Amino acid sequence: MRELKDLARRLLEEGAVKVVIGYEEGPVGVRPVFVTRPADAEKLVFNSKCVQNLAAYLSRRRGHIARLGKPAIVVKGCDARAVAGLIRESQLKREDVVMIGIRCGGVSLQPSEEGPLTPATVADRCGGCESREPKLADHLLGALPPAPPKATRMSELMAQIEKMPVAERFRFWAEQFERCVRCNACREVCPMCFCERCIQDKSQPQWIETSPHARGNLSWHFTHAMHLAGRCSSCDECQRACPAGLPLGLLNRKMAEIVRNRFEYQVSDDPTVPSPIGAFKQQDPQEFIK
Amino acid sequence: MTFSISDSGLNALVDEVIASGTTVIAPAVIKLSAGERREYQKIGSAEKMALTGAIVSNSLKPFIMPPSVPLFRYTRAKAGVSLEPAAGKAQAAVVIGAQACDIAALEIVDRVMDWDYHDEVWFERRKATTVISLACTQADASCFCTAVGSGPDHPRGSDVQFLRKKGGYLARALTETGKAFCAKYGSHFEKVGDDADRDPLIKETREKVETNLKIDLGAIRSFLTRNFDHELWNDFGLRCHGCGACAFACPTCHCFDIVDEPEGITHGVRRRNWDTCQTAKFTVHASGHNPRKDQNSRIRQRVMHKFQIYPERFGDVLCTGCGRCVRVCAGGMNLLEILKVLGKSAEAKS
Amino acid sequence: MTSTGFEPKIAAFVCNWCTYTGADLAGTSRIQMATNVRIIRLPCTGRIDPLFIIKAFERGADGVIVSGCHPADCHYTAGNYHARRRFTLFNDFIEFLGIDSRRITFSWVSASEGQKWADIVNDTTARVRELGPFSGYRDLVRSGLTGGQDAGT
Amino acid sequence: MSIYQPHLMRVDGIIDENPDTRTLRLVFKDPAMAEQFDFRTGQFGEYSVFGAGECTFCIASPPTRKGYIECSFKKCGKATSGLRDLEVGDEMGFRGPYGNSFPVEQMEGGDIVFIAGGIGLAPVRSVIWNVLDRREKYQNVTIIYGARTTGDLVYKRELEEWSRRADVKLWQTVDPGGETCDWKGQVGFVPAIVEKAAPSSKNAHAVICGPPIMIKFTLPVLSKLGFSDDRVFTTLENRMKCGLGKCGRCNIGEVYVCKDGPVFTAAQLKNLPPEY
Repeated sequence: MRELKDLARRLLEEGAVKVVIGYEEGPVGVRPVFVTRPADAEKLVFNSKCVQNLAAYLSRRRGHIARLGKPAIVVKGCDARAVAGLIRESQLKREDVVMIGIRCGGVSLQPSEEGPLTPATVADRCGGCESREPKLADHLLGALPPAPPKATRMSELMAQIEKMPVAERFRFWAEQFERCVRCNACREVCPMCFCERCIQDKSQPQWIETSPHARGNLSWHFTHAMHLAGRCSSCDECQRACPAGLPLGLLNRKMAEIVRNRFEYQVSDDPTVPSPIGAFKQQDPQEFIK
Repeated sequence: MTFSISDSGLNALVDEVIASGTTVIAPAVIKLSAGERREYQKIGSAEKMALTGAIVSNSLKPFIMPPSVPLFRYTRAKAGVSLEPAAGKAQAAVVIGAQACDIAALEIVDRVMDWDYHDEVWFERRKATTVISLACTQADASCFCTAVGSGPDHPRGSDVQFLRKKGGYLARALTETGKAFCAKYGSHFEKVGDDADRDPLIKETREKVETNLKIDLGAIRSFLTRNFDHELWNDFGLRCHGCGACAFACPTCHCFDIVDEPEGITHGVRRRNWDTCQTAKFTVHASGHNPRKDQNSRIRQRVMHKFQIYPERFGDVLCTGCGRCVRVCAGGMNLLEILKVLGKSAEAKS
Repeated sequence: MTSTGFEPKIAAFVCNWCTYTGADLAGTSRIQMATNVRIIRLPCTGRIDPLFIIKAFERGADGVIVSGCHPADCHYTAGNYHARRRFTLFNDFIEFLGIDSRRITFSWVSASEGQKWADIVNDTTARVRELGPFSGYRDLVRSGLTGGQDAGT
Repeated sequence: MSIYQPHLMRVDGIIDENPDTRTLRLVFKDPAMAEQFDFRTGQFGEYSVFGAGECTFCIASPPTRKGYIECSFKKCGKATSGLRDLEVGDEMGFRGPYGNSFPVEQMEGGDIVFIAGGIGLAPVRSVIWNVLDRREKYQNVTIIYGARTTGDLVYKRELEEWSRRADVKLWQTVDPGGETCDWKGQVGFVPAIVEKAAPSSKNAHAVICGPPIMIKFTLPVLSKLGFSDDRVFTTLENRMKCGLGKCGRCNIGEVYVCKDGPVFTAAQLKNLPPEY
């Protein structure tokens, strides 16, 4: 993508930014790259394998990246929502990051997935995506590719789970959470998980059991979903990063559905719209409160 | 002395072992929302086994050192504290069809677990497990077992080694336990087994893996000893998220945490959980001082411990080249790439 | 009393200004109610973190009551409004995770509604007694990985 | 018994050294264990408070005094808060002794200089009493101890006792501004006082323990006074969990601090990577 390389080189040469966070072809598929020298801008690529959400690298917890100086970041529509989330929650000032938006034709599930996108290889979030042309961007590159095919895995699994009686649903999740080894990759890759000290690491009192048994894992994943309510940009990185293959995207998808139905709020890439959990209305629903 | 066993013979053998009450752990296909995988599982019957297919995605570590294991239960009463050791003797188990990289890892970790203090929480399960390996025929671009002294058909750590042949497997009993196992279930084995008709795919797999990575471990080790402050460490850590999934997936990573978990005001359990040097929490002092402040220093520790510190102290590289750290990494870190850079820098230096 | 003689253990997270006083009023007016409830007093429903409820189930509660001031009565003006939004999410989400939301009662009980508090306690106790014990959560401690060697309780 | 299962101890005595530092005297609940328990000065242990966790401290009492062990700690985390809540008669756990020790035999026949800062006196105190209980085997004994303020001084009674002994030269100091009107000791940072005391380095060893900043500025003073790096011993304080070489936490460079340490010579410290 010639435009991207030239833009990155120009930004670095002019000193507008100190590092361009983008994608490169790695030894095994596409992976993030941090370009600091104009000559290395040649490494930058953009194609349907650029799955990762680079906004996670803007979190203040990563001192060794912040030290590189003002970043430019390559963003798809879903990534822009995450950067907007960071700005909305004052983790980042809009003028402190240059956003290179790219018109997106959908990405694959895995960064090493060659060939055109099919319903089996496309990521779950891409079908029917309305933000293929990121609005929150300083630069917008590339022609708008055709719309990606729609994957049905997650919606089928969601429907299947919702049909289960409550005891069977509990057993389903218990089986899933028993596989979790608590490596916390779901937390580390999540752009919205920027707490200096996670509630899991607070030991006085220890609210969430840190041992990787099903009970501690259920408490953790429950709390993670609650903390992402109305904030998750549904990039599904937590699900892709999970070495045990847990369907974590389902939890955030369900929470996003509840927030949409209850508070008519959709996470967008407009940082000025406040998150629903921080605000309230007089006539919020309360039929379940006696 | 090489036996041979047919496919049906192996199934009968596995069913007989299961019937005798021994736990059988073998690669089995598991369906997940993220697609199908081959994983080591406790299996209920022989037909659940899947001895061919993709590379096994987990390792044998969860069976010898579970992610969370209780050390003892405590009860605090007026009369004082009483401690009661956790669950009793480990169940006898047989691992069937394990990859060479997973089994070699068990023997490598044995060294640290037996260093001065005998860690019976590890050895209890280790001694109760008979290991039957199967020469590997499914390497991919991330495998580099041949570069770290192992290989698809490397017998290290296996009591009995199976090698695929037409219609069944060659079986070589390598240890006393292995010989006892073959004797006990002798009825399923045919006596003679000719090494010649071993599946050629095994040799092809070895050649394929050799093309992935060629390094001089000794040169890298001496380079690491002298280059703690080398600037190449500064750009390894940028894309790493510091989650530790690599250490959890790694068959040789054995670091752990000890945590007290109260289950009520007066009683609870002390647990040993998996841990990783890739997080800040691993080394932070109560005062807030952290000797390893950023991700670069943690990656340096992981590489140094595996390729310089452990070999220096125990004589074995703490890595069997299984490639799982590359496959599970969300940030695209690649240990083969790091080793190539270190190898080149070692040559440049010497 | 059901035949199994099961008596549910119910934890109640109540706000200090309204519901706690209402419960106190129920006591001083000698209103008879079920004795299965253990009250935990918090400054406001806004302070009641969904983690507390999960912790209650984790440690063996079979049911939970969460109660505080009616909207517009909150001593801290907006505590119960924030809580209402949080519990709306909580109630729907735990249903998705497989925890029966009938085990949890959310209510507004003001300082003068001693009788309402007694009714809440009795209804919840009856409902949870009928639902039976909820040990599923507490006994969820199994080995760290499906098929892994049993790590014991 | 599993190597991770602690011996049960009873809290026999509590001494509050200063508002945030406390010393616990622990006695083995099992008399047979009390009898055969032995350790060398400088070794550490894992102190368990059941429900809170374990924490790592040196054994502050000398091995020459049988039947009990002591540890001094500051309350700053979950486990130390648990320790702090213990009362006399409560029970807790102890695993150890672990690690290597100060080579007191090798130091015999020469002078010894003890330098400590703040709570760093705890590990050094074990060595001091070990030496003083066999005082005849050593020449001159100098103790240089400093703390931020007079209120931060620990083991006040023992400092009193040492100051009265003829065969011990004691220098007490507080950081500038930390002194009170009736303070009779020195005023100044420990490195400056060491320069002032100028102990002779002929056939002498030094034992030093305290905050990293103090060690960093005192080592050059010692080498200027003629102490060679392999005659200066310190104990390294870093994060530990198992204490017996398995959990990988205390691994710095080729050293496992819990096995090859915690006592190191200044020479060994110099070629350790700066990760402690």
